[in-house]
Amino acid sequence: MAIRINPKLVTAIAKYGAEDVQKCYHCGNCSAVCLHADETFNFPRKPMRLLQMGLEKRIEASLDPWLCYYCGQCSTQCPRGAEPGETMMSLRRWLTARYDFTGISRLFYQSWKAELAAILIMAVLTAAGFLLYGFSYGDLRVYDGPGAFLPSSAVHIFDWAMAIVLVLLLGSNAARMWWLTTGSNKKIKFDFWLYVKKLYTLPLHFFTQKRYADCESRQPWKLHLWLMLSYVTMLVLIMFFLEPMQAGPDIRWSVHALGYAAALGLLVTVVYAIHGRVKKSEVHMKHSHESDWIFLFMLVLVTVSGVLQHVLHRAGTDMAANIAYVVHLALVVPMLTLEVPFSKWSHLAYRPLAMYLAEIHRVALPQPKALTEPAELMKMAS
Amino acid sequence: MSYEPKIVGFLCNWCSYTGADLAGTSRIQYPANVRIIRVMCSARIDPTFVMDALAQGADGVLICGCHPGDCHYSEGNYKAMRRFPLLKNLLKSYGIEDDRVRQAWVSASEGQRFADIVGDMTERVRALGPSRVHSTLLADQRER
Amino acid sequence: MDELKIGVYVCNCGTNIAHIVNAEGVKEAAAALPDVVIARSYRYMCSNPGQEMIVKDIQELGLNRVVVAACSPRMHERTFRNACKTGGLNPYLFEMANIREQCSWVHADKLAATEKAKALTHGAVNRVRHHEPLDSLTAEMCPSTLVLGGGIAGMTAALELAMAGHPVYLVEKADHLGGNLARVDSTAPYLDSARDLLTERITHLRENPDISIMLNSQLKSLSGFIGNFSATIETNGGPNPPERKVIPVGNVVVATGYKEFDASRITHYGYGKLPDVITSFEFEQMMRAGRIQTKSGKPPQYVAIIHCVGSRNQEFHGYCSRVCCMTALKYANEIKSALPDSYVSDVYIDMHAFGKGCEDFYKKSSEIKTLFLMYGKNESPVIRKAGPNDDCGMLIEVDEKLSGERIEIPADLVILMVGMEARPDAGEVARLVNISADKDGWFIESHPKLDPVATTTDGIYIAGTCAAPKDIPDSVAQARAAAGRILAKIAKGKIEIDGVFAEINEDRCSGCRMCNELCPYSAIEFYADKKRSHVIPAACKACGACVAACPSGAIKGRHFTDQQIYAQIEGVLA
Amino acid sequence: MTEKKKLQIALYWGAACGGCDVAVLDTNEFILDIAAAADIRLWPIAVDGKYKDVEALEDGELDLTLFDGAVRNSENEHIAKLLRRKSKVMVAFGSCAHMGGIPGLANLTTREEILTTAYLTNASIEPGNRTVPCTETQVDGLKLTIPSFYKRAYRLSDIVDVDYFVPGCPPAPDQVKNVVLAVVKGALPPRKSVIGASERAVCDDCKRTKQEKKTKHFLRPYEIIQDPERCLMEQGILCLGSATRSGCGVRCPDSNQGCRGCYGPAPGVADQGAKFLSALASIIDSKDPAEIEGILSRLPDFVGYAYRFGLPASKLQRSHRS
Repeated sequence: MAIRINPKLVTAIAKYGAEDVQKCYHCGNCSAVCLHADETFNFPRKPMRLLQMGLEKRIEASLDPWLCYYCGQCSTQCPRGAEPGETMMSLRRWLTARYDFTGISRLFYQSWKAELAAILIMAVLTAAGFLLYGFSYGDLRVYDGPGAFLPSSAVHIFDWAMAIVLVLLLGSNAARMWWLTTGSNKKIKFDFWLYVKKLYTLPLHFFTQKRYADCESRQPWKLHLWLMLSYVTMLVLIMFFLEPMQAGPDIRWSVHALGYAAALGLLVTVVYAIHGRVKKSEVHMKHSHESDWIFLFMLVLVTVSGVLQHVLHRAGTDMAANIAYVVHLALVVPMLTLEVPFSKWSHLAYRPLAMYLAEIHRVALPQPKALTEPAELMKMAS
Repeated sequence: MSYEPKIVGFLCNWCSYTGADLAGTSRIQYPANVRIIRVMCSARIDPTFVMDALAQGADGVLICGCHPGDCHYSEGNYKAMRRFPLLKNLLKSYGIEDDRVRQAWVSASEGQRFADIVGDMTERVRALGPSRVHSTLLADQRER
Repeated sequence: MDELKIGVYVCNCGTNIAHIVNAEGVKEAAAALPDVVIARSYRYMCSNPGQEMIVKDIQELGLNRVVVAACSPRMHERTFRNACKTGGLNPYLFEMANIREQCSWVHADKLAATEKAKALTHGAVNRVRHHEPLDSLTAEMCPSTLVLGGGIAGMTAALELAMAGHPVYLVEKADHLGGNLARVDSTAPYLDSARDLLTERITHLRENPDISIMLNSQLKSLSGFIGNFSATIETNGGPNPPERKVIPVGNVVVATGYKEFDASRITHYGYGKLPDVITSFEFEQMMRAGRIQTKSGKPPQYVAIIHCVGSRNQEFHGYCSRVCCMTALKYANEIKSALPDSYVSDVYIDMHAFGKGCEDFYKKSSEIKTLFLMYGKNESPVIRKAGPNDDCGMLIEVDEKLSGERIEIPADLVILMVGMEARPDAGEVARLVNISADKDGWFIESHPKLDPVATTTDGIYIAGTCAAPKDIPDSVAQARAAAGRILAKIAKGKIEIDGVFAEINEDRCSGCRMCNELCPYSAIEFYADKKRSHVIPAACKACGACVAACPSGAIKGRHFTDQQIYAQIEGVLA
Repeated sequence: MTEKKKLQIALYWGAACGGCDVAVLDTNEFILDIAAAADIRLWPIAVDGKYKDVEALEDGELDLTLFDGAVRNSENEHIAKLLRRKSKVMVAFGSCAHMGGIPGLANLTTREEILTTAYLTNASIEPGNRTVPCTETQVDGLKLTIPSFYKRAYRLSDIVDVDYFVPGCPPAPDQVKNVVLAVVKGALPPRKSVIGASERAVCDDCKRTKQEKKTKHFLRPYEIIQDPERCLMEQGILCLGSATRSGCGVRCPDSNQGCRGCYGPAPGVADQGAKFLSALASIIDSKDPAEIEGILSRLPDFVGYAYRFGLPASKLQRSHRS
């Protein structure tokens, strides 16, 4: 049964970043240089073809874009300047929008204004919420202990509430991803034990991103890993050690040491990333989608405000610290609520999940045979 | 020493002779039994040549020209094509075995084909054994 | 004639011959043959010392026949003939035995190869005994030229010749000049206007006094031979009855062009049934009219261009028509600039983008987001009307090679890139001017690489797409080349005719006229008064068809006489 | 008047039908002049003369021998050699002596087949008669011999050195005159030449008009009402005229029959049949192998047609069946 192609998709995808797709004439150099491409997951060439022809269903069902870490080798090697690397990136954005049932993600990727507006509203609401809470139960001049403006216990409960919402949102999108790529695939029959057996790959790729390490240059991997670990560390501290973190003014090295390291990691890597994107110093930084900028700047602001409220508190200027804290929360809440499920950050879930599902595909799908023998190729040709 | 057939080949200059040269330049091996005589066009090949070759002791005769439609002289090979069945008919009446005389089209680019044809023909003629024409005619002289 | 003195020279060709064939043995065998006064073997006979050896022997030993056993005569016959000439011997008193290409290079068995080499040499010696000294003839060269076809090639050739000051008759079948180019809007890859090209050519043509343009005209017959043709041209000027004109010409340029493939022959394209399936030439008309639209007058949202219509397909024509790929890209560009919101799908087999600027043009075309879709040879797409719910007029179903998917391509307008094919009257033209056409009807050049403009008939040249599909630059180049060849001949004044041709012994000819019809070059004329046939040496190409066919042995094929061949047969079998 | 020595001549028939001898008689009154001017020393068909008389002659005593018929048995050969020895001028007289003639067609079969047909299987053999001639037989203790029958027929020139050839089946009567007169006058052409025939083919003397030739079908004479003005070949009727030496006076074509080629090949032609084949096939108007086969299939027994008078003179001379 023939499937209808959609020449319009290529134009549509431009909004997600890929503008040179149609330049590709399928020499296959990109897939040849990519260390991650193989017969089963033949990218970037194959997804590029699907994109050119606008076979959306096929793309939805494909894990390929997530298996790419965007080292940029393909783009450097491309004789046509078709930017396969950036196309993979754009496909990830497009897929993110596809997985997200709310449609918010699509909105954000297609209009940065919308995204920015959403962030502002969220920020205002958050700020308003916490100020109201603070003034009704506490004293702006008290940072912690009895009568604190924003007692960490309360914030802690709020954090957990928010976390649960986010996990639900992201989880449901991830579930959609599973359904589109694997669940709905007739060729892959559900095998519980297989899922269990391969489960270890999920944390493995999440924490090590070892495949990224395979890429031609290891530098991007190191930075990415550092950023990710710093972020996770900070997340863990906030989710489990918020009280000790906030207590003060004296420094508790047991938790703060980690906090400082994480903050430093975040700052350095993000600033490096921004600088790189401004200077376009590396292949994978040549093209920047609006969503990339928003993400990075939010991250910077959040980190800085976080550090600030901490320093002010240690310095004993509680009122200033409280104000900084409110600002910090007004930044961090929109960032988390909007970025994690609907934008760039979602890949922290999608990518490891893709790796995990890929393992399942490899086992469950009939493996296409590698055509290495010229003789075989001839046979195919004739 | 086993019998080695002698085959006379009449080749047109433009396709077949060039094809045979190509077999040479591409070092394609074939039996040394064929002795090639060059004519400008297969149309020049007088049936008398074939009979003469047989009378002179050839065990086989091969006639090669350009493929129909590709003649350097536009239609010469068709003349050869028209003569051949009648010649075969005549040779049959003379009791000459079918495999001894053959006509084939070989283009300038078909070195391999030429080699194959010679190889195949040599085997067929070898299988037939030596031609009796020359010896019978000699024997006839002895009878008188 | 005085006694024969034959010299035999066996070449070792370095080791090419000697490593398989025992050259010394061949030499000795030859030396033992009657009339052989000297036999030598040498490292390289074609080298200067080798040739000098022959010259010296001719002069000192008074050789009157020379045999060289070496490579193929197609390789070095001329070399050694010249050597004989230098030695003062008529070059035709020479014969070659091919003991390299047809011996040492194709046999591994040294003994057998040597025996064969001896036999071939023996044959050559036998043959050369019967060789006769031959002299080449000369004939006058008429400076005017007949150009058949008023397309870009014909016009160019005519101009080139006329600008050198020689009379030209430009014969065009249609009532206007320009040929197929006149039906084209612009040209790939630079999108220059075809009109400009034509006006430039035509104005020059009309201005030039040496060119007589004959429209509505056709060649009816051509007799004679190079330098001395006489052509009958029939002009059919509308109401008044056709008038015939006989003109003397020295050379002929055939530039009769091509005809486009009839797309309706491929039924599953629905050409002629689906209103919005059009040929490339119909699209050119649209471009010239300046409006790209469907039959219903709407600008198309989806346009599909299908390549290789009738080309590269065993069912129709196996060859590539060479210009369609770039023309298709031209359309993609024109459509995108005229209708920026349209989507162009380019459905091709392979993209042939050779030639100046073409690869860049291909890249440019992909930059404007043309969607390239690849289909396989001999499994061409199927076009059908779309359903009511589709946002397009037609759907093209095809196996897409690059994705391996069976797909449907939306289309409101489908352009079929119809290939080139030989004109239906090509066979007739070939017959009239005595040249040959290949299985596809394209005229055959004298040598595909080394002599692509001449034909096997002296004085007849081919230019443009009548020889094979070509783009404009190539057609123009070939036309100028043909003109150049002719100018060289005209400049020479006289033409030399090789000494090898058939001649009829009038004392033997009984006027049966068996041979008359056989000559592909109509070189045999019949003298009704004498009741004798006669061969025009200049027109004869020495194929020997008539020689073999003459039932009373009255025709002699010079340098390929019966005696020579009988002797050679005897030799190779000895 | 002084006693001038009369011309000494002999006529002999080898494997022949006698038509040539009749041709001599057909010279009408001239035969009387011959009789007057010459002593006929041997002429088995007409004059009583014995071989021993010939053997008794001096070598070269005969001025002229007209030998007709092919050489098919030891007697033919014996007499041929004998007459050669005895005569100054040896003439191969008529197609059989010249080229083997009709008896030559037997070369397509074997001696055994011929004897079987003639003496055993032939319808006219009386039932039960199994007599087959053999070179030697014992009858009542006596040894009888007859000439041995050769494997094939030969031309006279295969057996002895022939001075002149007079072609034709039979030779036209005036050719006989020419020969005799030539010998009488001593005005003989160079040895080995063909006397009483032209250098050109029959078409040269043929009155019919000739056009360029192309044919798609061959017809038997009874299949069409033919145009007496037009070349027979162009009408699809086989005619060997173009491949045959003229001199007969175009007897067959003038009587609306295709020339049968009895005068043999034109000078310089090595093999009459092959050459005719070459010409004939060349003018076939077709490029399609199948169609060509079809057209040619209308020529039954081509060998018999092309070599009716000259099989032993052809390149291959006889059947080579094993």
